[in-house]
Amino acid sequence: DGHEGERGRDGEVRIIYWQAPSILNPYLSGGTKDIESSSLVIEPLGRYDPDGNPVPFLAQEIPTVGNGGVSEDLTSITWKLKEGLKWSDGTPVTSADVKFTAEYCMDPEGGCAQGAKFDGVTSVEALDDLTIKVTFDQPKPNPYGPFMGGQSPIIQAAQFADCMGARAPECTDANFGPIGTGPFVVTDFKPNDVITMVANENYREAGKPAFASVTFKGGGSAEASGRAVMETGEFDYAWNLQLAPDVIAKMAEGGKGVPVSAFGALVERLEMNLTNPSPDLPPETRATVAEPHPILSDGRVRKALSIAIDRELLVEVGYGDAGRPTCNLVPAPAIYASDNTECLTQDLDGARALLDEAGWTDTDGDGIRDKDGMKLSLLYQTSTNAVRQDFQALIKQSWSEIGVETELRNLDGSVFFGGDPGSPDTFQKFYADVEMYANVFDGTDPQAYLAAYRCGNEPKPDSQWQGENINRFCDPEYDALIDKLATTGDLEERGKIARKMNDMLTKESNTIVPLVDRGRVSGHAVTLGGVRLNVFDSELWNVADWYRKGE
Amino acid sequence: MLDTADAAQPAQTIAEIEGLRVEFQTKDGPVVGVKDVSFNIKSGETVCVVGESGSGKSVSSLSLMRLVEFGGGKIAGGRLLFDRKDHDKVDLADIDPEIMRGIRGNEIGMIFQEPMTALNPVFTVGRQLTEGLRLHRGMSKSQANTRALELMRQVRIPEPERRLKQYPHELSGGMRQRVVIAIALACEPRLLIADEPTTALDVTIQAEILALMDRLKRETGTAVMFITHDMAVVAQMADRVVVMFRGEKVEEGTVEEIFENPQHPYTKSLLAAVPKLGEMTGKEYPEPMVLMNSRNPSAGVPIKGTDEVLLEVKNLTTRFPVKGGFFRRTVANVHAVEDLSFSINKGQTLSLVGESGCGKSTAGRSILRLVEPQAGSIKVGDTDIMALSHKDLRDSRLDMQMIFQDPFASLNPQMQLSDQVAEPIHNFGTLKGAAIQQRVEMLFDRVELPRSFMRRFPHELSGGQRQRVAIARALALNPKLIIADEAVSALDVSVQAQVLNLMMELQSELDLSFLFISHDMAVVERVSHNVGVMYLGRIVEMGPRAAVFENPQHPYTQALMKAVPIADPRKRKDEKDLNFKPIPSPIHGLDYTAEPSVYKEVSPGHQVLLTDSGY
Amino acid sequence: MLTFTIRRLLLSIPTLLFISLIIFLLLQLAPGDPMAQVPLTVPPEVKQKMREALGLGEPIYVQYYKWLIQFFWIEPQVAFDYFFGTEFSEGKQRVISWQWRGPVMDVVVQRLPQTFWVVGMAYVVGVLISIPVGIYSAYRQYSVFDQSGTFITMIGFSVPPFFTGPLLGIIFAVQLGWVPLLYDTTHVVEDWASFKVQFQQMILPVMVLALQTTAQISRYMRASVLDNLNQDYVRTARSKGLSEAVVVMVHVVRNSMIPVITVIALGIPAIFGGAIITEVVFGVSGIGDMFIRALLSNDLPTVQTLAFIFAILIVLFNLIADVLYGVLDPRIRYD
Amino acid sequence: MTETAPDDHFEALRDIEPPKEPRSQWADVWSQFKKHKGALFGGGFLVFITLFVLIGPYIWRVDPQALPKGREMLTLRDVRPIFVALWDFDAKVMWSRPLGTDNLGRDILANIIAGGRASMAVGWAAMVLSLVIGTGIGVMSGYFRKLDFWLMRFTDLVLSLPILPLLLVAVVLFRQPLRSNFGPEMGMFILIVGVIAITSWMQTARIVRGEILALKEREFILAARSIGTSNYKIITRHLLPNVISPIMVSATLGLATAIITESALSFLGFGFPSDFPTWGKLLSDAVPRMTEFPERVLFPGIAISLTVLGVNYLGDGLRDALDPRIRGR
Ligand SMILES: Nc1ncnc2c1ncn2[C@@H]1O[C@H](COP(=O)(O)OP(=O)(O)OP(=O)(O)O)[C@@H](O)[C@H]1O
Ligand SMILES: Nc1ncnc2c1ncn2[C@@H]1O[C@H](COP(=O)(O)OP(=O)(O)OP(=O)(O)O)[C@@H](O)[C@H]1O
Ligand SMILES: [Mg+2]
Ligand SMILES: [Mg+2]
Repeated sequence: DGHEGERGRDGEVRIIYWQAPSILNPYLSGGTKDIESSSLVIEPLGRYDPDGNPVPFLAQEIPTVGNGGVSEDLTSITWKLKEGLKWSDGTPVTSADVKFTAEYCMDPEGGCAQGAKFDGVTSVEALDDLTIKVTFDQPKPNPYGPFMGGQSPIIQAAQFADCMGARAPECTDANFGPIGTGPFVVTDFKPNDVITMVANENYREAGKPAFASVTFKGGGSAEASGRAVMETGEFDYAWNLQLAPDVIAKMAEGGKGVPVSAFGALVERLEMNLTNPSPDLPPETRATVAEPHPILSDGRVRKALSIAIDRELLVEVGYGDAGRPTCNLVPAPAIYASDNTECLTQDLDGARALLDEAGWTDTDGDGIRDKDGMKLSLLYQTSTNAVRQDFQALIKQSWSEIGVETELRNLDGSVFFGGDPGSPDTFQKFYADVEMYANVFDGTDPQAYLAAYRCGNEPKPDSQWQGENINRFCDPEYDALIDKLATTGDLEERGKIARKMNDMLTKESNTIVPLVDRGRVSGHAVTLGGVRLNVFDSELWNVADWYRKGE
Repeated sequence: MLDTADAAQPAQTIAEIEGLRVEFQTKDGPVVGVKDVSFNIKSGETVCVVGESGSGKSVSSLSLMRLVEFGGGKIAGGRLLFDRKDHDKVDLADIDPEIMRGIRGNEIGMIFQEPMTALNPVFTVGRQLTEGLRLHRGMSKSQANTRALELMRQVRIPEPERRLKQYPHELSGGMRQRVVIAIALACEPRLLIADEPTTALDVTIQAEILALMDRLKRETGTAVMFITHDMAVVAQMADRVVVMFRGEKVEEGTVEEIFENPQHPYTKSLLAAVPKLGEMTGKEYPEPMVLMNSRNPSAGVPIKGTDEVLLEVKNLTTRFPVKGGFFRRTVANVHAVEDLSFSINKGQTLSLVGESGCGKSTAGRSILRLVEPQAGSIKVGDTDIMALSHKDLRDSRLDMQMIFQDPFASLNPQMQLSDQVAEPIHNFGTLKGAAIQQRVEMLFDRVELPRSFMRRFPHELSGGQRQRVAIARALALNPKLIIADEAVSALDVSVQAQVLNLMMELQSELDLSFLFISHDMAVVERVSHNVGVMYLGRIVEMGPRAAVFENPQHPYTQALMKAVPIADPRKRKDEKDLNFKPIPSPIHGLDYTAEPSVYKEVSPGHQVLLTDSGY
Repeated sequence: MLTFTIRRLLLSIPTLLFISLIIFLLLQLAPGDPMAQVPLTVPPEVKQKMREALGLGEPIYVQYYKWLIQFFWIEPQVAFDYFFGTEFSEGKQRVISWQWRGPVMDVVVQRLPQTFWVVGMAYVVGVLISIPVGIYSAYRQYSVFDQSGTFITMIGFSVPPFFTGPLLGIIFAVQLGWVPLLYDTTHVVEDWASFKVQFQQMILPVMVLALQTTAQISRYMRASVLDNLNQDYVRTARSKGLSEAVVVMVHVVRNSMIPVITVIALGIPAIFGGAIITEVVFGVSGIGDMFIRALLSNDLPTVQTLAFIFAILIVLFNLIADVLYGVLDPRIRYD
Repeated sequence: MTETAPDDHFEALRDIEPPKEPRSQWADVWSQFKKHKGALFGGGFLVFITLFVLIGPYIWRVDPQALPKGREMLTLRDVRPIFVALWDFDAKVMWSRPLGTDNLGRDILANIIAGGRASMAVGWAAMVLSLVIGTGIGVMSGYFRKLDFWLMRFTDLVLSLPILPLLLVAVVLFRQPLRSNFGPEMGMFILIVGVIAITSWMQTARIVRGEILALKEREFILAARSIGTSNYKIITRHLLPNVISPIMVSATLGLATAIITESALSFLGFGFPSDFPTWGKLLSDAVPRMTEFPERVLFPGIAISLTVLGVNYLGDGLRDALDPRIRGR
């Protein structure tokens, strides 16, 4: 079949994203759809492969302490570009472009969406035409923030020179059609609708890409895009089919396409509020560490709630092949994943026993446990989303069997995740007892992710309710581990520390109750070859290798 | 008129209706519109078909045109023989629709009652006029236009060239009716059917149209079937008369026979009910009519009234603003009522007559302040109506009541009659409890309605009965003054006579005063003590009824008197006598100052306007 | 007539200003945040910076004033520049979307053709079907044709497009495979074959929308013809001996069209609104689809601009309807 | 007609008394209405469906939100409607779940009933509210000349608002505050009813105003004024009863649009919270599984369509029955 051959031999490939890309500059938009669509055109120095391992793209190799690319003190990293790289307009790619990219995103007025990638960067220097050195303000065991992964690709200095800072949004032409090094070149961009591209004549690998053109359609629904690939064959690739497993399975019977799935570290979890969200409290102390939670402060209750849940059933109903039950906050990559399986089997009796032990008993016979005149009743909130509401219903059902009453609440995603300090309904404010959402860390290193649960990092009125320690978790021992991790360069050792931290949050304290390790399901036509679904980087990371299978 | 027809040619029968029966399919089963009617029409003669509303006049004529089918009717029996010009006699009742179309508009023309709606509003007059010509005569556009112009001249429309390009709404009612006549005459039909062609028009215009039709008939020798319910018009127009009653022909004869020697009781009572202009000559006071059945004992007893002044109106002026221009400001005023002064004595009737739009109704409403007058004073007894606050004004309604023209519109269709009659009593709380019911019963008796009607709804009553309910309602509060705005105009003559008699009886019994507004001179003559003739918002002549009717001084009054048709075939009008100017517009710019009305007293109480009235 | 038109045109300016204010204030109350789409991994400080870059911090009246200037002054200049090659708008701040950071109007202009094609075509088809149907059902009132016509239009009236849409999609696109499921906006018609494809992809959305239009307009037409058939002037026309065809098709229809034409004109903006659902169901990337997506991602400038464009369309077509009424009906005289 | 030869002269001129017993207009309306088959069906269906959703929960006592316990879910979910067994012998059907269950094992029949309750409640409430607003504004502006200009400008203005877009915007904006004040269901109900009513009263207002203006010129209103009836009584006794017919017709239209609008909002995902089913929501939730479980789309879809069809036919019949011109025929 068509593995090898000249560039553009396979004609057109049609990709559908039900969330339509609105811009091709990932520095101006954090949306996955935008980052992934732009990855056809612009590339970073290195990417992560489906297993989470770094692979060089524009760089000759991935710098490490071992090969000398990363300084011993972990405060600088030096990248070397491949030789002879050309932009799609034929001009050479130089270290100046890389340096420019950093300046572009680090401009304080630009509102760069990927600013986090450049956290702690003090300088980016072009040592020569091909060498770039990035220096950090402190040791960075994981220095692969800038220029690594789909979020921080290299843009052409010449094209974006006039687009610095506040002027960034004005460069519509550049934002809609960046000149890149990727396999394809934009010919037409219609925001929120369609992108058409043709193969990049100056792409560095001969014979790639196999396709001469791409039609990148945005819009419709996950369902329609699934049908369009697997049932009607109108498209070759459909992104992120967030559909119930039975629906996907049924679509696959159409025979025109197949679903593919892969797992990363995206974990759907329950967060237990360790502080009291009661509306009777004054706003200064409500849901702050000053007021411990009257029910959930007791670890036994949290554990009971955790083991009462039938995670297998949740997966079966909500995700099918696209999910697996997990008890870990960090389920991947392998070296960071703890072998924590205790919660996987539902144990209602155990849960009941735990609650009895904690003093929660049903004294008035209404089926709901109580203690000191207080009912074991919880407010459980999440964002509005079909699967989440199914989960809420199922979990409510399970908890009712152990005598816990649950009130469900779902909030509009834009409000729940919006972070508006004025709104009582953000996930940071946590004006509820339990909340559910999914989160993941960038790339493959969980350091920052785990560091979020530091004492004092919780959202509170002083910090305008910003902060990542949603549960208001506080354990000095845990904080010590955070510091240790930040200075440890050895991978083995890092894994050990991270697993310990993971266990402290989950297994030991049940502060975080992981439910499902959510994979991603996408679909591609049976005739499309070369697809390797990647959850650590853009799904389209290897589009240059895609080809049409002969029938 | 037979004598004017070509004497050499014996009158030939053009249309013969034999035993016509027409049925309508309605939701309550079949309804017979015409039971059994036979008569014929000869060339050059005018056959008038008379009868009250619903007697089947229109249905007969529509059957002749085979247009009843489109209204849901069916010719269930009889023959309609029609003598085609170049062919034999055909029976229109079962002719091929294709041939019928060739006859319609070509050999039989028809004029309809409502000039306001009979023309298609979106096409020019010219287009509607030429349509038939181009169809039946195969004329080219220019030929048809020439002929259309000719027709317009024939019906004496001023500025015919310009009219052809105008739309119907740009013409006055009289002109529109002429256009309809022109359309009917376009192809020189052998038979012209005119279904109440003048009922909706003012007397003056009616006179002109009648004269016009008479002239056209004489000029073209067309046979005319003229439908009307107005005996005066019959007297003016007919050669022969067919009287219809509830779907049947009850009598037929020449016009003289019918008027002078009616046979059928219905014809007799019909004729008795018609007020004839000049009937009251020599009598000082109005008196109820003698109807065929003298159940009314007061008939013929004069109503004198008193000398005590009840209502005094001085310099009443009412104007309506006309908004326009870019900012919707008042750019002009309709001078609906201009410097009007008159008075009414207790127990007497003052009538206001005049053509449509001259401001009669506005005057009546201004007195009750249902529209706000601009200036003037209105005194009822000692109360100055103009000075009253809104609340007191309401109380003043205890003394003044109104009866309206349209008996179908003046009752709330959703309320029971007894409630409607009792409503003023409730409003003012003059009576309480059972007394109200008694009063309502008494009022029903008074207006001669069966008490069983009290629970009915207006749509279950005939027009005359409704008008009696309206009168009962007006009487409920024992008012001193009743303003009757065209109170009998919408009624059939026979019913009209009954209602008029009722009003007069009530007047003599209760000493009521009436402001009687009407455009019908004959009726006015019957009921009034005093008469005011209005023209363009002003009273041009006012005085005791006898003085105004027997000795009209103002040129407008004189013209009006000439125009009124008289229900006597021996007093036919001549077209030559008629001379009317179109009424000028009552709309004047803001800078226009109306002159005060100045009157000359020709005899005691008889005043004639000296100011230029616009006539 | 001219005064009337100008008067109405001028009156529509305060109306539009007021509407724009309403829309603007309504949107300012929005509790949502355009940053909600940004992944949780992005730290708050970065989000804050992004927010400032979007101009979110300014006082309301400044934002409103800016938006007004941009919409009413700068955007027309851009259009002018585009057509005449001038450079009035050079360097001026346009209405910028929060999603794609580009001028909203550019995308609106890009999308209008899709909407016009599908929605416009549906409307034309609907009108072309409904008028004869309306006339004939009125003429043969209570006949089988009328009864069944009434029934079908009733169904068209009653069955919501979000039911027919997916249903027809599944039947014709997925099961039968006769037409594509998703509308391809990039498709260019250049020959017969590509025309066929275009036809296939348009037929479903067009028919679903047209069903609604047909239902409504044919009912209006029927009522209007019925009204006119009972008028006296029809009898006059018949008494002239005109054939039924002329009576109905010339005299009656001409009069009946007067109210219907205005209904048609007034319906145009409404179907842009109604097209939102159809566009979502069939994946037509028109302005309805654009609106929904902007709303879902809290892209206030786009929502605002589109809502306002809808308002302009409504006001404009109201005006057209009024003027048409005057043109068609000689009895109406505006002064 | 039983007319004897009119030899008595007076008899000849007498009015023929109506032979029938007094009948109010409503009796006539009803007899005309009865003849309209579609309207009878429509009205009947509306009554039926209203009773169905009102009484249904007391007869079919399954909690629409109830999930099967634990692992039973796997056997109890995705049950097909019972009639599927007629042609598909292997289908998973259960007598206890006559219309089947959804993907979480919730009973579909119970959900259709509950969904119907919500949809109908929204429809009725929005219709009544919009009628009240519309009639109020229409009467005020038709009757009081001074208010007319401003009220009608206001109406025109609201008419110029892009309704569906604003509806969506409003739902997005006010969803959260109302839900936190009145609870998720009640808050949403108030919001949707309010928003539909606020955006749909204008036609009623215009029609009522037009009717009032015409009625005001009718002589019976003048007559009422001339007998000293107060404004309030004129409005309540003379005007309102006479505009009841256009109001009823717009009521039916309003009910139909309200039901459709609510369903459309739910379909677009702007409606009630997910655990609170309405027909529109059931429909949109079922669309992804349409090929496999067509009944889940068809049941709510047909329920919406039939209800709206019934209401529209009812309106048609009412229009005919209430129009005196047609009724006379
Ligand atoms: N379309 C119709 N459907 C049912 N009945 C009808 C119809 N047209 C006329 N009729 C009935 O036929 C009878 C005769 O009506 P026609 O119109 O001929 O009366 P008319 O003498 O012309 O009265 P008018 O003086 O009021 O014009 C009436 O009883 C009327 O109710
Ligand atoms: N409400 C109004 N607004 C403006 N103009 C009016 C109004 N009412 C009456 N007019 C005008 O005032 C003039 C007099 O009208 P009015 O109704 O008093 O005449 P009328 O003599 O009663 O006529 P008719 O015999 O037709 O009833 C007419 O030109 C009419 O158009
Ligand atoms: Mg007649
Ligand atoms: Mg009058």
